[in-house]
Amino acid sequence: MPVSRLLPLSEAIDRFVPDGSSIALGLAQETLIPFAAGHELIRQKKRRLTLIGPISDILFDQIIGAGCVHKIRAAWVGNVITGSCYNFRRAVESGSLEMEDHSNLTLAMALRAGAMGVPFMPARTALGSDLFKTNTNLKTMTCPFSSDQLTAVAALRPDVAIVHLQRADIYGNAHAWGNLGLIRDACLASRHIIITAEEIVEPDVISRDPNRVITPGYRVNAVAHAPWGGHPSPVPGFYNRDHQGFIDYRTESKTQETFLDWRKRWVDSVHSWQDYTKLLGKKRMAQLALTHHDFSESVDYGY
Amino acid sequence: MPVSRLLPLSEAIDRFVPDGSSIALGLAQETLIPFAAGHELIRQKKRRLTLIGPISDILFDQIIGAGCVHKIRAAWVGNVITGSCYNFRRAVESGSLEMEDHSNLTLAMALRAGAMGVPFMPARTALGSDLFKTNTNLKTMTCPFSSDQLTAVAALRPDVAIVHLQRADIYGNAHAWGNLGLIRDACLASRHIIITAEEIVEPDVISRDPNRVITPGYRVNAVAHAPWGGHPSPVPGFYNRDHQGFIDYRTESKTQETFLDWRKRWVDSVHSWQDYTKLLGKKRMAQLALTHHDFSESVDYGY
Amino acid sequence: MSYTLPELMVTAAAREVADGEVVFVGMRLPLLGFLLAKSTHAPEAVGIYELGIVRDTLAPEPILTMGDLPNLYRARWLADTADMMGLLQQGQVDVSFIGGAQIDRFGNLNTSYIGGAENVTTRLPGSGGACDLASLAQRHIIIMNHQKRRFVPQVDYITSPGYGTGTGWRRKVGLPRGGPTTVITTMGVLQFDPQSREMILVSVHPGISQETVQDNTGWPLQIAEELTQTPKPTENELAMLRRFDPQRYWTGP
Amino acid sequence: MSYTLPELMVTAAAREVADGEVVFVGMRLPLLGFLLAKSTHAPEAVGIYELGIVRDTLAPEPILTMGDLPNLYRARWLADTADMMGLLQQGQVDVSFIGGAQIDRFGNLNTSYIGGAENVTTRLPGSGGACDLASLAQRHIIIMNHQKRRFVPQVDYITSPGYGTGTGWRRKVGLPRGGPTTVITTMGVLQFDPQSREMILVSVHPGISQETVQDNTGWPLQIAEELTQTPKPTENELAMLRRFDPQRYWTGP
Repeated sequence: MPVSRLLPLSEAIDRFVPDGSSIALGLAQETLIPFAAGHELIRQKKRRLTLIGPISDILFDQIIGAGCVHKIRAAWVGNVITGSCYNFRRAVESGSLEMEDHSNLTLAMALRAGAMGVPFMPARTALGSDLFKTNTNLKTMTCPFSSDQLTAVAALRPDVAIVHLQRADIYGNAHAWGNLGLIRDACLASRHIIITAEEIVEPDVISRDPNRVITPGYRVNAVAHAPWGGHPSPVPGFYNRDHQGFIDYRTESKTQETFLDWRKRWVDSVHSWQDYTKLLGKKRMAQLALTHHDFSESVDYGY
Repeated sequence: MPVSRLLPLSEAIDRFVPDGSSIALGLAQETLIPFAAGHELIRQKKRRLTLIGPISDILFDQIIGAGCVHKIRAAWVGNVITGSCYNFRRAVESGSLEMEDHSNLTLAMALRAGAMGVPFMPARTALGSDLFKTNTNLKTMTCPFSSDQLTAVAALRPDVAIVHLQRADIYGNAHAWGNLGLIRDACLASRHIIITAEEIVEPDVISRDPNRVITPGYRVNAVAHAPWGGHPSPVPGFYNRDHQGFIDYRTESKTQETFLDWRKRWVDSVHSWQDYTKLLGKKRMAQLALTHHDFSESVDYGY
Repeated sequence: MSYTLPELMVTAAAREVADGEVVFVGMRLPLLGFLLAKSTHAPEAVGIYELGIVRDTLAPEPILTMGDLPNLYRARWLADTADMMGLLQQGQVDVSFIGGAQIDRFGNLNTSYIGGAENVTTRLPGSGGACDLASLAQRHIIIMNHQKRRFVPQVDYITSPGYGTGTGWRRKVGLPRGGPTTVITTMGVLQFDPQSREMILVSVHPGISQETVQDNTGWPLQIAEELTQTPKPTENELAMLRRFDPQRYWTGP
Repeated sequence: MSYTLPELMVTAAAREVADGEVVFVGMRLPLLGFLLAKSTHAPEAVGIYELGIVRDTLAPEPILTMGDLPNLYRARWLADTADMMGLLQQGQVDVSFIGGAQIDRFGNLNTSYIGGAENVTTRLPGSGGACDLASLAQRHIIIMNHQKRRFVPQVDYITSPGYGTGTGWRRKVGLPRGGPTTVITTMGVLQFDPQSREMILVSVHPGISQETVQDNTGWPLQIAEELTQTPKPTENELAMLRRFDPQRYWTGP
């Protein structure tokens, strides 16, 4: 039998994310953002990280604000419903953060190239744009067949992908549903994988539906149980998006001082998912709970 | 509301597969092979077709034997459990069939390039092989970043993908499960899509599980109800592989005369799926039925 | 019925969608524009969302972001970003909407670096999917605040390509199709000269003069021969819109 | 316990898999070899199947093809061919098995055109995934009928690259890794000289002489200094194997 990969979140981050790591996270854009794991990076004072992801929706800003980040490879760093993010702005404008500018498509292709095991992927986007000026992993090239002008996107192979999803077994086999963004490609492309899951389930819950598996479990290094680990982003099947959380963060992160207060309250004082849900409070969790359920029809994998 | 795309199989093939079409089919290799649709191509005496697929497992041989095929773009054409296929051999050896030799990987990349809307995809396979001699859609190239030697695989955009799967609604929304092979990429890459389905179900059966959808229904041109439409290949959730069917076909196709007998019995005398199942017989269908069921756990897409 | 400026803009955006079109739907106002089109004159429009969603029905509840769970509920397809980008890159997207912080006369957009990448004064969030939509949709619509500091002769950084330096530029750099057709601003609606590819003011919003638009534009603005007034939202459009944004988060005064 | 030649070959193949390895499993005999390894000395081996299956447990019933439903039942992952090929192309596959119709001294395989593509006398099924496995696995094992017409100085067509023309060839053509390490035939087992990359007979099957092997090989065959006899299947191996192929479809006499 395979060995259990179930670890406390703190140990998973400690063991598989050394300083200097490149980390793919926030891969499904607005949904399934691994906030609990991101906050653990902050608590453990990780340094010189490279963060990789399409749009991030405030998680990158939080990790940048805590001083953990050396470089960003992303298409958009901000707060989807309020706009710019302040820690990110401060870091770029002061010159302390290296930036590799992608579009969503070039980042998707960079991870897909990594997933496919090829050194680059061609694309038709971004031609004529200035992304080429601030991203040396984009080059123009000529198609060997059609002589079309193309954008070559260099492969990305993150050291670790951190993925929050709905349910996993202790062996690293896991289900995600909803929009999947770059999750599947990033898992294939990355050297290590850490999964945080709303639920740890019996192995047969996963193995009775292998099409819903996100990546083969033998490639997963750690599984951590993290209920509400995606909050304030939405997790299909578990809770709705906490819009107020994103709106509040705009004010909370406006200055370095207010950000420190936010960090004390939401990160430093939290030592477990139980702490986090206590802080969140039953009332707020109830407000975010699903009120309209909609269950998938079963399918038969028998023989 | 969208309009129904439900058509009798004969009308679907008549309307969306003109002579000279390039057709992707048999995309999941051993499973979910669209035999019913392939037989309809034969009955309608289609001509000058190009068949595209990874390994085909006797269906290509049947369509070749009926004189419908001008060109094959495939990695392997044969009978998985018996070896070579005779109509294919006769056609290639007599020079009447054009062949574009792929590997499974190069064919997957050709369709993925079509799906992604790029004119080619790089790969690391086949270097030094003679596939380059018999496939002008492969070229060696140098990586613009690493200067690695690579195989450039030209994009394939079939005129039509024909896919057999488990359940569809009348609007073209459909679920498939099991190994998916090149089905998803081929559907994205193809200009038209014909789906044959074991079951036509209420739309909500599909829409309650959008992750299991194979391609967006608005891109599907026709849906035909075809119970046992994958026989003798296996269809997860419906029936096991009819090994005897593949073993018998070896003898049945050994000469042009025996093939004609096979064709009369299994294709020309059949005018509906009801005819086919009658020919198959209740006993044989019972032998192929699933005896061990294994149902997936439901997931919640509520809000 | 009184209306707000964002409501006028969203309504103008919605009218750019023809029935049955495939729309690549962006965040914020474009999200509302698509919902409004869908619920009025374009019921058969199909929405593609970059995070991996295809849907052709309205979400059952108001949504603020494309990832809100009601937008996933009974979607036609939930899949990978790469799948959505494939449809876009193939040319299967008819129209898309993007916003911008800085625009020039040829419709190039900057949402990355004010001051340019070398001497950045303000770092903006970046492209997201905007560069891709501007590169690869059959056409794209831009939604902007109309201010002189935003309407500049030349953008500091091209995040999302418009017509570059004018006629023939897109073809020259290798873009396979597309380009901006309409810019909907807080003051009016602009289109592009089919020859020169330069922006032309075609309508002003009620209460806004041609001169005010010029005063807020950083170059001598071309004006259409028959300058019109942007049509006001109808009561039906407003009613729909307020259903989608009941708390007036995006379309409040 | 008596055994058949295919049983001996499958057993030899199975022994090439080390515990915990990732195996890209081909059709026919390789399928049985993997199952046998898994059920004896390599219980933690992981199987990847090109049609879109990853599984690390035995199928609950005998299977004849990798697409048989018991092979899908409780798989670890059911996905796309491109996903499996990605793992292979990245170099994440330790070992693979392929068959061949024609082989040369450097382990190049032809499963496409006897007579060559220009003057084809016999058209064979083609590559399938074999070319990819031979190109991209860390190492691959070949299973062959040992006949003079099959063991030729130079193959008519390279479907699946071995060592090409010898030392340094794979690197020169750009293959990132790999190469054949073992050829299991109906007569013996061959490996490759680490310097010249030419095939060397390392063991003969019980009852087969070195001379018989040479007579059935189309070039002067190199022989290992310590030529051994291929180990017979153990009772346990045979018992397992017959569970996987109860009707002796693949391993009958």
